[in-house]
Amino acid sequence: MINKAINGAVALLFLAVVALAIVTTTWITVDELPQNLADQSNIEAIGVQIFTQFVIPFEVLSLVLLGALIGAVYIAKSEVEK
Amino acid sequence: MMAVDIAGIGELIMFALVSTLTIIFSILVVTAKDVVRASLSLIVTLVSVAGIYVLLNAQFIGMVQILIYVGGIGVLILFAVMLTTQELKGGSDD
Amino acid sequence: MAIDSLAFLIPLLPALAFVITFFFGKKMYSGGALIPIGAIAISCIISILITINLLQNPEVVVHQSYPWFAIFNLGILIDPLAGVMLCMVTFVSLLIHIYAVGYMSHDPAKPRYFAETALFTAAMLGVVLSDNILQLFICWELVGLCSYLLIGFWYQKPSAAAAAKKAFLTTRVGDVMFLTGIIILFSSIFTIYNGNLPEGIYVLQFNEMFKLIPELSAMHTTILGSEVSMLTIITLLFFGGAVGKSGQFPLHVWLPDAMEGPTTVSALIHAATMVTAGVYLVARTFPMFMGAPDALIVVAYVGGFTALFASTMGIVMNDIKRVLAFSTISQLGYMMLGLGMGAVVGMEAVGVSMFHLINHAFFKALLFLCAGSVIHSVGTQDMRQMGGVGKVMPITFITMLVASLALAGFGIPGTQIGTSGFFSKDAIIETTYLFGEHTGNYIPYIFGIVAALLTSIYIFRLLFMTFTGKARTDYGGHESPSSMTVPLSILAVLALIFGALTQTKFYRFLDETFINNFVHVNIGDLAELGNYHLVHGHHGEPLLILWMPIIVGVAGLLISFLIYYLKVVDMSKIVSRNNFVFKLLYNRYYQHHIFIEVISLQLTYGLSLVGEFIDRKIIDGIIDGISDGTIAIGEIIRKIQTGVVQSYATAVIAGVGLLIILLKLIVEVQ
Amino acid sequence: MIPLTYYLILSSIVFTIGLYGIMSQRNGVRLLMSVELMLNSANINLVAFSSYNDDMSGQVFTLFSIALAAAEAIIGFAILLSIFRMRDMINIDDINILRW
Repeated sequence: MINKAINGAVALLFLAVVALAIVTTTWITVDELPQNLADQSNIEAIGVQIFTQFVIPFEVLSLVLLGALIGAVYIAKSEVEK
Repeated sequence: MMAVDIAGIGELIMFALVSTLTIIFSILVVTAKDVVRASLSLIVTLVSVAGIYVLLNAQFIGMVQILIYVGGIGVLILFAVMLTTQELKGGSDD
Repeated sequence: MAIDSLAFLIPLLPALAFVITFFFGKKMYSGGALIPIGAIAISCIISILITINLLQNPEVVVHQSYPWFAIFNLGILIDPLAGVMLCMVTFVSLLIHIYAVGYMSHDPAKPRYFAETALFTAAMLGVVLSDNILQLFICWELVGLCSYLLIGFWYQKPSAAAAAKKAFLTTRVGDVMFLTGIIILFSSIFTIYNGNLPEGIYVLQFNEMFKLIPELSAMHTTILGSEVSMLTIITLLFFGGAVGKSGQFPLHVWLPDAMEGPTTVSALIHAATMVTAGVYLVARTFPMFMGAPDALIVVAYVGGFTALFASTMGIVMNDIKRVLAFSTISQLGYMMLGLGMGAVVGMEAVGVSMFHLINHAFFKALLFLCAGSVIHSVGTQDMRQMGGVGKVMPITFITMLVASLALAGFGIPGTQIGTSGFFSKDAIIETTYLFGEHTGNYIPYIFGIVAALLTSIYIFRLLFMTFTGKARTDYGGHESPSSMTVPLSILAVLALIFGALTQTKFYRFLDETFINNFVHVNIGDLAELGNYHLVHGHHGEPLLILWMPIIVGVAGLLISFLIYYLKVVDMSKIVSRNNFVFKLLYNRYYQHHIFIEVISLQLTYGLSLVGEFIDRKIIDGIIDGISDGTIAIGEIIRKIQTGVVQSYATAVIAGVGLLIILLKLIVEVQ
Repeated sequence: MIPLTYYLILSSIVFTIGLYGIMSQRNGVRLLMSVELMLNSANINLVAFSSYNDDMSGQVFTLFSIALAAAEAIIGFAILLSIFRMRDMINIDDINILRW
């Protein structure tokens, strides 16, 4: 129980610090949320970005997913054959 | 002018609704006694986060959130809960 | 320029070797050791060729850059500084890999070992090759991860797992400081450009960073009422990273424990590569340090104190590898001390320090590999159980002797005769003397010279205790296989002659580092920024100063010789002289024999008791007290370590929160 | 228009809840769920900044982040499952084989 109280206190401290930082910072934003009528859900813009600017991270991500897949299978398979 | 205000207020109400949902259910995730209940609250949290994305005009991310998070990770975590809970273990795997 | 276009292969080949060895090593000869050996050999050849090109044409450096995302890039920069590091890292790593084939031959987890060392080498080469600070940081972290994996290689041993964790967490403290430094640097640059970062240049590249030194130095912030320039904060944070990685004073605690890994790992991590990354970082960003005089002084003091502090502990250790670990800390302290002298000698400090780094890599790797050879043969790391190993392992003994001479810095001043350590260590000590002469502050010099004496004592103590005398236990040692002795011999030759061969060329070569077609720094401007009076051409030292390092070196050798080699003789001589004096007095003053007996016994015995008391309690007491104090503090602090990761996480978050509040209270950014 | 600050505060609250979960939970699955909460709060931040600065890269990063979260959940689940097979429990207090 005392542990939970300490954890809660620490979490609240963290929240206080972060909230303070957020409130006291002046954020530079656009005046109006951008609305592209031709591309309401941003799919086109995102797709273009993924396959031009971020194509290498995208490919790397595919490798990461493959690695995760293989790793998961390896870790979770039963060790009967050993 | 008036119309804009009304739209703004509507947006604010939507935001309040969705963010309240998010916060309440995410608190449930860490406080619920039952793990199954916690994981179901997590799924609700994820859905409401998708709502926030839609509010932010990122509909595609919202869709992806529902597809991958709710559809994939949510089900995965439910599986994890089912497979690793002692009471439910009998005969489920092996 | 065909060879330049192959520069990207240098880190890539070891990385590929990692993948291949990790997945397919089990089925190959000797756990797939040949793959990393071949890969690193090719890297080594490419690096040497590029460095030779650079040597002929130092102002044209190899620089390749590719956009990564936004304003960050991935790039390769091989200037003289990086070039010599590259050659050293690949070469020492290659020899250690070859040695490991013999050393690890009985270990079932060989593929994992070779994969991890290959990855480690790749990461280290990445650190050296980076042309921007962010990429350097990423590779830096990768190095940290590999060191964690390698120190904990025998993770079945609880002590190894603990040591790995300790190393990881301790260096993490430094890494966080480094990262904070990068973030502050970036935000300062952002402020300098008023939020409009120019198109087409990558602001975290070294040349762009160095261009902004005057602006950074002009930015001020108030900490606890005193004004500090932004540049000082950034460089101190960078130095914090170097302190963690290079085992400097407050964060050196992980390094001795890290000896839990295989000895080859110790040689790789603690001699040639990882620990020198910190020194390399300071050397790499040296123009920034030049612009921040306070930071440079901190570097000098921390380095000098570490050199002294670690060598006092080296004297009392009984574990052969721990002696070497403290020796490494002490020598790294020397390198930092050398860098800190930039206030007087300018860019030459980089040359002096890097020269010691390279030489140290050779002889320290050699020391570790010799120790490994002894451990491999004797089966223990405790020097009290060794003794007389020199008879059964002649090659190891000779190479160890060479390495010890190099570490203690033996040579003849004023000539070209000397071991490699002699040229580099003397240069550092002379630079500190020059510093004292020009600033009136001789403390760094005293640090350097006392540490040199202690260095000589502990290394020869190790040598005498291990290799000479009678075998204290029945260990049945044998000489190591040739895959181990050949690298030893190569390193021994290098430790012996490398310094003499390259001494003058080396400084001139490294002086070109910050004056080339990529990085261009005006030393004079920086000196003005830091209010320095740079000194060029220093050959006016008194003869005594020139000879001082070698004098203390020989003194240390003699002390060790008397205490640890002639120990038995010395003791019996004292006893017999006591008897002799007693008998003489007894015969001559027969009638007063009771009186004389009392006098002689009381006086002589009393005096010797006092002598013993001074020796045992005061001298040993100081030395033991340091180690006991360290242990006692450790005992108190370890209570906090519950081993539950979650409580650590809680503590970290609470600490960060409190720290931010504290900073908010005392710092006002203007 | 809702100020950006609201979204940031929301995300920091969700993050803090996740943090509290990480610190206090002893069940492996719940730990994973808390991590998911924290990841989601980071994603909210990314999307919010992306929208309020009219820069699409934030949303692209969110996509990457979601994919990585999926990978992380799979691996975490696999580890938990194999530990459960070995020990018949997933209380992380008792999983201390890597501890000194």
